[in-house]
Amino acid sequence: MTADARKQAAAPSSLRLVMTLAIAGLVSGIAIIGIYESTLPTITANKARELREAVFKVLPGVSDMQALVYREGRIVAVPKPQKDEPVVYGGYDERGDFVGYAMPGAGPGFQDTIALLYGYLPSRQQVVGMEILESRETPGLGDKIYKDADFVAEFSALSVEPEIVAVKKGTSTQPNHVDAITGATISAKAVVRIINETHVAWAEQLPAPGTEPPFAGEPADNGTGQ
Amino acid sequence: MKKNESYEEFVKGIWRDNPVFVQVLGMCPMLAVTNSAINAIAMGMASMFVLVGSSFLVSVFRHVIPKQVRISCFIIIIATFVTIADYTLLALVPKVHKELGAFIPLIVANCLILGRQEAFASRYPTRLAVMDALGMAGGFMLALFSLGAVREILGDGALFGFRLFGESFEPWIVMILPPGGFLTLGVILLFFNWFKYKKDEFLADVAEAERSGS
Amino acid sequence: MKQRDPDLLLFHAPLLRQGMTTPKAMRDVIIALLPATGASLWFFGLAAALVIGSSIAGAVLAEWLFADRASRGESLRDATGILTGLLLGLTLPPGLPMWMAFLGGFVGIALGKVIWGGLGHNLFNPALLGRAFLLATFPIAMTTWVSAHPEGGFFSVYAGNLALPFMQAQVDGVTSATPLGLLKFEQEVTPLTNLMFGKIGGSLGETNGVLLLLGGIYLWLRRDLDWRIPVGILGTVVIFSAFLGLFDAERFPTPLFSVFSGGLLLGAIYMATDPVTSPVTPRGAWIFAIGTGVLVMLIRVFGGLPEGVMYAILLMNAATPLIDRYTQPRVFGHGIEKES
Amino acid sequence: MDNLPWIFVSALLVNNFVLTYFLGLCPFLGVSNSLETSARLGLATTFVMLVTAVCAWVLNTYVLIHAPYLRLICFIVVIASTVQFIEMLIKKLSPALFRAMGIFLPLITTNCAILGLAIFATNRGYGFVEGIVYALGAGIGFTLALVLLAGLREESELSNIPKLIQGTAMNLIIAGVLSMAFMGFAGLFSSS
Repeated sequence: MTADARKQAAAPSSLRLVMTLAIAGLVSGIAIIGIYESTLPTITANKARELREAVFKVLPGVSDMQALVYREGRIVAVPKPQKDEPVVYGGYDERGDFVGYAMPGAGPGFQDTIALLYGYLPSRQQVVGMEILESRETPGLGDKIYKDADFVAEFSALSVEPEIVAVKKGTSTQPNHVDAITGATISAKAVVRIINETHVAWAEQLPAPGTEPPFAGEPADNGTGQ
Repeated sequence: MKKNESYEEFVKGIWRDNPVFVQVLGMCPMLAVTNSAINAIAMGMASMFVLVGSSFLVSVFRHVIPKQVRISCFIIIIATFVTIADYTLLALVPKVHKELGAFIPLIVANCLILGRQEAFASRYPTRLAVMDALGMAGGFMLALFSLGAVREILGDGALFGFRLFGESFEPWIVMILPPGGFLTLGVILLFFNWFKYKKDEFLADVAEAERSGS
Repeated sequence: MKQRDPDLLLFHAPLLRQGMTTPKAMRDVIIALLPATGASLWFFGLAAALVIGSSIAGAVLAEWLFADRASRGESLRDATGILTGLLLGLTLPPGLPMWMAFLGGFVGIALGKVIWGGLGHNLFNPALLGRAFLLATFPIAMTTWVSAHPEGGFFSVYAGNLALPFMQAQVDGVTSATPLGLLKFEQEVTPLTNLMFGKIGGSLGETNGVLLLLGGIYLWLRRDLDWRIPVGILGTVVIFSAFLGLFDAERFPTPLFSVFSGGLLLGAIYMATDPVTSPVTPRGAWIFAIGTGVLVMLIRVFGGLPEGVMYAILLMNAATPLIDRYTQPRVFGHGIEKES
Repeated sequence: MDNLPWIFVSALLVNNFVLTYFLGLCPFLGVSNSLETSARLGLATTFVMLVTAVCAWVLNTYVLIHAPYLRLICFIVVIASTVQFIEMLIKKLSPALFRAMGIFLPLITTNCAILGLAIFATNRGYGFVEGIVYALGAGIGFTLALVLLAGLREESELSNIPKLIQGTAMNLIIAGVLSMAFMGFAGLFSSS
């Protein structure tokens, strides 16, 4: 209560209190907007570069990409997808011909959500590359889903019809079989499940092979063009 | 005398009043990001930037800010610095930012930072406030680093990514997992207690000897 | 720290069950475990002796190092350190490097017992704490199961056993998954007779269910054991499995498979019954047992790991103070008691 | 993309806020000396988490989509004022509840678990229902960890723990063991 008494003694007007807060808020707002604006180009460029690198990694032979979304019953190229809108990336070769899709997927893993990107060739119904974007799987075990080159290589020519199956290491016989990781079966199966689920989710929406949207001619939303 | 005073403010945070080992503050970022030495240092730097920056501002404006709204003002100041740190790290070192993830915004909720504003920066001249903030942040960094180093050395057989023991070292994976954070800090605190206990014992012995001597 | 603790028994729960903390009870448990230990030697040869010996050595060394001068040696006489080491050893895979087994015993006693003030005060079962630490620390070595009957007879050891301290274990040529792992990851069911008599991959002590049961009966006859806990755990597991079997007999394990696979018998009879870390009242013991059984099945069937006995018991150890509180009607918990 | 049961179990057990994300450690280490207090603080926190999840969703959907850089400041201001508001509301509506819960509310403002919840839910792009389920799981998980620790601490106070270890060091080691035991839940319901 002594603190109250002291406050009473100095009691500044409520106008002054509001003014102080308002000025603090204003200055803080200006500072935040300043730093946001000045770092935004670098951040978006970084993100776009990371995305491009990932897409090029999972889709061999691709030199350009654009974002594709499903709107009004068909897949269209958009410069900037809306927030929360499901998106895939179309990969195009040097002549601007369509090569395949890079499809992002996510789902629960052993420890936490696993987010990944995989390359898909609709003409061959094959997965041709896979990259883990985010995971908190156990170091030394579950993290082999991206640290074990052999496991990642399993996804370089993999049929998705019928769905991918993870089998015990060394027993894969079919084109849709993946050798699971010894000791980290759950993580390996999670990767497979995420790809299967993503594939099923998009299967109906992707256009027939050969009718993919052409490359729009300008770089997709990669931040460099602002 | 003046010089000693600010030196004193600096040193107390590093050792005697170490925010983590002695005052047990700021535990959340402490444990969450110390699975490697580099993450620990990055978190320490970000916290130091926020703490020193806000201490400076709070101290400069300590006569201007009315008591009634001081906490709100402190929080606005701290949150601003944290946002600046967040975006700067994201722009300059995206890899580190990804590792630290959501724990950079959580610096705001680090009780150490708000605590220093309330207990020190809002009452003392700017020079002392900055020295105090530097000392506290240095102590925090020291704690983060020692925890991060121990966890990375045992958990990964490396320090700052350099392998220390050769390829066939068997890493203690638990150390970079959450339980390892709790256990390592628990054991470090244990050593601190033991050290204090021994020191007290030693001082008591010395006092005893002096008394019997005189 | 300086005073001995003669008042050890004056204020702690084990008081209610007399005889449980004496060397006699410890020796009984060790005797009860001898057949199973013998079986592990039979199946895995010298390797079993090396692993169990190392974990006992680690446990005893920790006891010795951290005991204060006055009570040093006491714990060796009452054999608790040896028992912890033996129990831990029986839960380890046969091909584990000796240094890891040693570390497990050491950590189990240091973190599981010494820091709580020694015998009768630990909050968690020290052997299981040591194992949980090892499993979190060396997940690969701790889940690499070598086949029983090493090629070269009794005196051959696995390459992994002899790994230098802090160095990786060499991987042995022939590995075999545990029955639970086979069921979970390959949908392969192991025949029951193999489960009961030990022709399976698994930890040293869990391969021969029948001998573990015999030891349990011996302990029960000697009144060293609260029968409610093993009966409650096994009963819950049987009912849970039978219930799941109603839905999908193919996918879920049968009740007998559940009982004889993994470390359930070892855990239910020898670890969950540790009087210090389980509830004191009969009703508390039932709650504890049912909780453990449910957690075991939850982790085995719905979790990411094939086996969950160790985690189930540790979690129920953590809940034991709460159970104790709410099962002592006079002190606390009106109304809440009906929940059980 | 994440299913609701998994979100709940994940926040409750597999990725328990206290034991794997180290959020809310101040109350976890500070208040957990009594079972009763812990349970109440846990419930109060759960309640505030639910309200925060709703607020975070509203902010994310209507405000921050235009000004993402204001996220942190908005969250903090909203959490602090919500807690104040709830405090006043409870005081008016139910003095009994206020006596039971009220003193903990100011404590919750500085609990990083609340801010963490808002940030994590945003980062994961949770919608309204997902956010609520996440908050419920996180809150109950926080309460569970708090109550377990409180029980163990009360138990250990009855024994003669060496002086060296008493206090924070011991609490951290108990928390470490709990965290290790919770590792058993990894992968729970993730494959269903």
